[in-house]
Amino acid sequence: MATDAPYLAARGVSKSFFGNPVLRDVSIELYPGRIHALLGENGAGKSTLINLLSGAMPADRGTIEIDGNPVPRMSPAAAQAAGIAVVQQELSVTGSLSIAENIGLGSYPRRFGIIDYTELSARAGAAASLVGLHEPLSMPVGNLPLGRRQMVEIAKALYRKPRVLILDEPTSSLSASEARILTELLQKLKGEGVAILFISHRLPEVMALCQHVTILKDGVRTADRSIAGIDADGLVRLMVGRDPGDLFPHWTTARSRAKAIVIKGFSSGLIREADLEIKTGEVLGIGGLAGQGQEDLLLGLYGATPAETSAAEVNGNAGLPRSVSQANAMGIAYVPADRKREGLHISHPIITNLLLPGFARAAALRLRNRIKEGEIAKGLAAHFAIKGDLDRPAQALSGGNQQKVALAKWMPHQPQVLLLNDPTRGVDVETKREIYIMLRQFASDGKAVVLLSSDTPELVHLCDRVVVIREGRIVSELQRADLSEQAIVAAAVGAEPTVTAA
Amino acid sequence: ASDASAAAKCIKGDRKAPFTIGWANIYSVPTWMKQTQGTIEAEVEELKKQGLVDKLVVTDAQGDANVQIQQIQSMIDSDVDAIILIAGSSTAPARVVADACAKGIAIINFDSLVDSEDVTAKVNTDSNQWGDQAAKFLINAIGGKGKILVLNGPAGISVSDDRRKGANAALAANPDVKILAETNTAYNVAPAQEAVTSLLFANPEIDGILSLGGALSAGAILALDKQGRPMVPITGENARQFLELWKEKGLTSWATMQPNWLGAFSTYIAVQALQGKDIPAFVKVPLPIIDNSNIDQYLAKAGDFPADGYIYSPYDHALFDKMLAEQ
Amino acid sequence: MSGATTPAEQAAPPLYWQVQRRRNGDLFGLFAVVVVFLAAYGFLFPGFFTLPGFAKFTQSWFPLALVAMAQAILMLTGGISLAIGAMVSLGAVIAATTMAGPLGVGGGTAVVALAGLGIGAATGLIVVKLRLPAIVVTLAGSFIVGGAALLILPRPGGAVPMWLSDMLAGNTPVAFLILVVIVVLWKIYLATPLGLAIYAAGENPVGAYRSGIRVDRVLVSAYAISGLLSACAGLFVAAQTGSGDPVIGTAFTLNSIAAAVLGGIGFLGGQGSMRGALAGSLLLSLMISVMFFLGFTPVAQYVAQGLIIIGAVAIPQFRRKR
Amino acid sequence: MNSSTSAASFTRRASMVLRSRPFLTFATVLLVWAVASVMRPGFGAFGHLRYLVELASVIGLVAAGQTFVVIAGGIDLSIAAIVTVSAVSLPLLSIDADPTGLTAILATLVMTTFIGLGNGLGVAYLRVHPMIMTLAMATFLQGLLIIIAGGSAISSQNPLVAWLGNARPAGIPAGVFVWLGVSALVLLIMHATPLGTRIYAIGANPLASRLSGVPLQATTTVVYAISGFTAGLAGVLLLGMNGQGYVGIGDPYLLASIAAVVLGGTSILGGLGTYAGTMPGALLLVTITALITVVNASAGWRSILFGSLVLILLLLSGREKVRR
Ligand SMILES: Nc1ncnc2c1ncn2[C@@H]1O[C@H](COP(=O)(O)OP(=O)(O)OP(=O)(O)O)[C@@H](O)[C@H]1O
Ligand SMILES: Nc1ncnc2c1ncn2[C@@H]1O[C@H](COP(=O)(O)OP(=O)(O)OP(=O)(O)O)[C@@H](O)[C@H]1O
Ligand SMILES: [Mg+2]
Ligand SMILES: [Mg+2]
Repeated sequence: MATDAPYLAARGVSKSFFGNPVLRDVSIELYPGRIHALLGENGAGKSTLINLLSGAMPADRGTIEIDGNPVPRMSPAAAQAAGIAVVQQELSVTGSLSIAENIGLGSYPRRFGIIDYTELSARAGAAASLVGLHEPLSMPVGNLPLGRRQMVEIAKALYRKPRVLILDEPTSSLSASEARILTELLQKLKGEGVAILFISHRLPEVMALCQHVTILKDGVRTADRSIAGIDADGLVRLMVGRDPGDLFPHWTTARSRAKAIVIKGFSSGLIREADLEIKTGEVLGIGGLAGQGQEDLLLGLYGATPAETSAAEVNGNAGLPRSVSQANAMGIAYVPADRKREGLHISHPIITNLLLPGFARAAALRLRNRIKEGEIAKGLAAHFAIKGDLDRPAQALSGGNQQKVALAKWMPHQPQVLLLNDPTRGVDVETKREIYIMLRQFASDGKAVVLLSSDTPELVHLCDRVVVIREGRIVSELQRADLSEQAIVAAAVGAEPTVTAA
Repeated sequence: ASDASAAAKCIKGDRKAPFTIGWANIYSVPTWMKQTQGTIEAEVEELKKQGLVDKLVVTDAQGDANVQIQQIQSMIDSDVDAIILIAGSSTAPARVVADACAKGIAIINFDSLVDSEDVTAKVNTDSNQWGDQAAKFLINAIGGKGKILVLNGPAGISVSDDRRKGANAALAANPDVKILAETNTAYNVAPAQEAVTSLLFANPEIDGILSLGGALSAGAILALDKQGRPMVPITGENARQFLELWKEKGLTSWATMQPNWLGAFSTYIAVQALQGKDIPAFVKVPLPIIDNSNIDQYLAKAGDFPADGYIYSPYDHALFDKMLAEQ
Repeated sequence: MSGATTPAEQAAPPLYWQVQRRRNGDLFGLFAVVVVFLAAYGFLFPGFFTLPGFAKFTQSWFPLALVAMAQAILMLTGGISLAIGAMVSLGAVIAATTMAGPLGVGGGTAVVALAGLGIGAATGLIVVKLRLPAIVVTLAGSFIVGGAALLILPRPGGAVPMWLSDMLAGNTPVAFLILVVIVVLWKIYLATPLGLAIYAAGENPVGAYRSGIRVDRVLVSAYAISGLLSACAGLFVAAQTGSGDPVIGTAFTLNSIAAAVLGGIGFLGGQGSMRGALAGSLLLSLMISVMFFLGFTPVAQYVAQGLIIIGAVAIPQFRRKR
Repeated sequence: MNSSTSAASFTRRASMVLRSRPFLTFATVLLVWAVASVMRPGFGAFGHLRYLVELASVIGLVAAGQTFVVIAGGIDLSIAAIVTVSAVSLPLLSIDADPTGLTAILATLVMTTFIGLGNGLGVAYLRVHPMIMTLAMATFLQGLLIIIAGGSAISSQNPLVAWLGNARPAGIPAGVFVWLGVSALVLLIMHATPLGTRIYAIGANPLASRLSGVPLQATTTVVYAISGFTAGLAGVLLLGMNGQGYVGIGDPYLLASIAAVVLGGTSILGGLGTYAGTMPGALLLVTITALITVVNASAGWRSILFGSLVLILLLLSGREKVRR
């Protein structure tokens, strides 16, 4: 701990993509035994900085130093050799390989040039149990839900017994209990003298875990200081450059007696025999541990996976939609959690993404009207504060802005029911705030909003009502007055309401 | 039906009429093949009436010589009495054919021949002679000197190579005949037309076209016609389209043929051999010649043949017997 | 041979075999179809169960099995090759022109192997370093390689020593044993870091690169191995037929793709397994013999072939949906 | 209104066009034409270039459907068989009552469209991989050809087909007009209709498209039907140009169509590309083929030269991609 040189440092690095500067003269130093937070809005350049630190990309200017010595040509292999491990924001796991093979990827134990599966089993098993990954090591990672894959990614970093551990939004797809395991683990590693760099948009986590913070704004370092003596509001101020308001909006219920959706004896995927009524003007929260069937409920309602029900009514029509197009016609829209895979066409321009639901339902051979399309898209972009040229591919947008596109594209069709699957995953605070305001606005416009969220505070602060799902069944329904994080977690893990410590 | 105690090669064991004949086709879809199969089927019908054949087993290797090997193996496994074969490659089926021969099965190989002595008989026209006669006609037709194009069949195939080699002697003997360019294409109209068109533009003066088979000649005529170039002497094969264009454009031409009835003839030979007759190892079929003197006879029958097919000369058992006797 | 298997076995204990077992899971449908066809073949042609019968059948299957593997490796990396057929032809003509000469069988085999590895690696380098689409690079490659085969042997000919033909394509299942050895070697390769990385590099190249894998090296190696396998298929075809033919391989290009896709190898990289590709090639090969013994006419063969291929893919799909 | 900004946007657009893949491919074609004309004077003759464009129109038509299919994330390996079926069966579908021959053409196109539709249904509803489905379809069609080929004892002289294959209104081959017409339609559908957008969408991300309400199965089916249609049209044109259809007439067009699509910059993985690139791609292919034909060399060397030229020209027109 007493070394004066940081384990890993960037000195005055700059990077631009196609002439757009993303990082300008940024420095950062990672010391052993310290958890260092890297904060910034979506698109501030955090992931890019990490890519430079880990050799995944070369810097345009500036140097990377290991133990105080500049490294002329940094590469992932060189970083690995120096004990630097990265948990990427974009998962780097391979679906067709087993958990163990993923964990060991890039540094397998060998005997006679051949992977030593016995050794791999032992070492990968140890790394997996550190993060609470108890699935069989031979299971293909493709069979795991997103949150568990993230744990594989973390185990992969730990497997290398790193001196420097860099984590890019590791918690964004983790459930509360998984996140807790991770926090405890990081504390332990810190105690062992590992240098840790931690990126998250969840400020309470950062406040609890980190000792030092570096803040980026538009690619420029705006702060590099100890976290002691600063509160969450202070951090937000440094990130966005002005005073933050409250994260959650104040609202009064707009719930009416009219029912948007009624289902009885609904089964789809993991969901068994669910009964549910969704009223217009309400935000209905859906909670539970990850992977209990919450997503199947939304997809079943949306006609995207086959569902059975004994009785159903949607916006006055009997029966459930049997296909996505039918669901759209009935006024249901769905915003998926996994933006890149399910929500957007990232290689296509932002404008076509925004207009796709319109194209999906328009007469196939009617001529397009580019001028009108441009106006609609510009209107949406303005309303949702999506900045920049709409002809760029959606890839070029930061995560939060991508999420806004995924939401905005439904607006021209005035959906009566919005099914939202974790809409704030990986989104920065400012954008979160905007999205929260929109959600409540939708409800007060008389729409029904179904909000599936892994972020329990969202459920507590935004919802008129929350249903909790466990093992495919609705186990609890909490009204606004009864909502609290403890109550939701207790219902999720199946504890008696009084026994809140689960 | 007599005991097949080995007058002809390969045949062994207790092979009694009625026989099962296997027809190992390389590819049954092209029209030439379909016409050939027609002659085989007609022959089999006739032999069935005589109580000599009871079954024709047909395989189609879909153009793949490796599949043909597998199918011949299956014919051996099911112990047919004779195999009639157009080889997909002049080398590939050699071993499996030898295996069949060792098992006592009569092998009659026609059209595309296999480099193996372990067959009962090979039945074919002479490809070298084909090239030679075509070249001589053309050299003669252009008066012993001039610039010509040579249109070959696909590269890497024995038949097209043999025909081309056959033309060498005559061409060497006439140094005033200059070859402007050569092509290798499938024996089809479209690729020949494309190639000849490009060659016409690259070579303003052309006196004749030595086309060595299939429908290449038709493609060449279409190219000349479409680009408004004068017709020149062309050699060719008995493709109906070529013969019709020849007449229509008033050409001086020459064509020979690979008669489709080689199939019927081979079937006939197979049964003869199985019955104990002595069969020569190579049955050479003379090349029928079509020229301006007899083209009308062929065109008179055109309606009996597919539009994209080949107008072959008439045949019957008497002709077969005569050819066998002449060997 | 037991010497070759030892390292894989050492890598074996539980985890290795568990991983292998799970990879079988997806292929149940195809395996079932293949078993039905094998049973049908055995029933229609009892001679299949004799040693020569088995030997002959596996000899027909062998080259297709090799090219299916060659194609599958590339498709696992997210690539594809349209030059497989030309490589087979080249392997065949090299074998037929060298083996009977002073180089002998050993030298000829070495030349074939080197040509396969070298051309494969060169193709890989062009695809990887110049970032050109594999499908056009290999299409161009098929003309270049096919042209080279024609230069070496302008018409069918050449010779392969008799004893080699008798050994590989005689009445003993040597070809099958060689296939077993090749599969074992492939399993060993897959148990090396370079081999297993094919999956990572094919499915998620960026992720693989960031995990410290030298993706370029993995891809070029895969292309080299693919070239080697295709050229060896050519060597076998030459031995099987006793001589060389410069266009013998043409049909293998599409057949290798059909076998691989039938075996569940995806187009996008990283999906599927070699046992699937082998099962796919086996099905294609079995189909030909089974249809013969069922006495199908050519028209029926074409129709049945189409239906079997579609069915083998569609039926397992429906089973999974239930 | 504001002339300086509109001029700026014009230069921006112009530079975009100049650096676009279709333009680069087109420039490559012109370059090859220029070089070849200098080296072989006859090559650059108007008549020859006109013939090359006429030949390209057949590849261009086949590749139009292939472009749609590839953009939609699939591939059509049945194209060669469809072209053949079209050229071979048209004479069989002729009706004596119609002296123009139009009904036979329409009947043929309806038939090939239905064949394509069959591909689409298999891919969309049976979820058979496109390669497998279309390969199996090609196999079916071979069976069909055995039945119908050679069945036309009477060669039907269809005047409209003959006109399409041989006439040169205004000095330009009729086939080229057909190609231009189809190209305009294809570009319109691709870039100016919701259907086109849906096709790009399902190719780039089928799952996201489905969740956005794009009728995945219907769109997939339509795409293969279009491919059947354009292949059928190419067959009609080929029949006219050669005076006679025959089995195997379509064979060269399978790889040619794929090569034209990829040379034109369309991603073989789907979702990106345009027919505007495929068009010069088709021209490039026939140009290289013609170039190789006039070179005096053995078959082996010509084949090697052809492959090398494709590779080199791919480098030229594909440079944009490398820079990324
Ligand atoms: N490969 C790339 N090509 C082009 N632009 C890129 C690329 N990678 C990142 N960018 C751009 O660089 C900027 C910074 O991106 P980066 O991923 O570093 O942001 P971030 O701070 O990690 O954001 P988030 O919180 O959303 O993860 C963004 O505007 C992004 O669009
Ligand atoms: N990517 C997929 N993964 C799994 N199942 C799917 C997928 N796509 C479609 N399905 C299944 O296919 C069936 C039909 O889907 P759906 O009717 O929603 O398609 P669509 O795009 O609306 O088709 P159409 O063209 O008929 O309108 C559903 O039962 C659904 O479960
Ligand atoms: Mg990031
Ligand atoms: Mg993010």
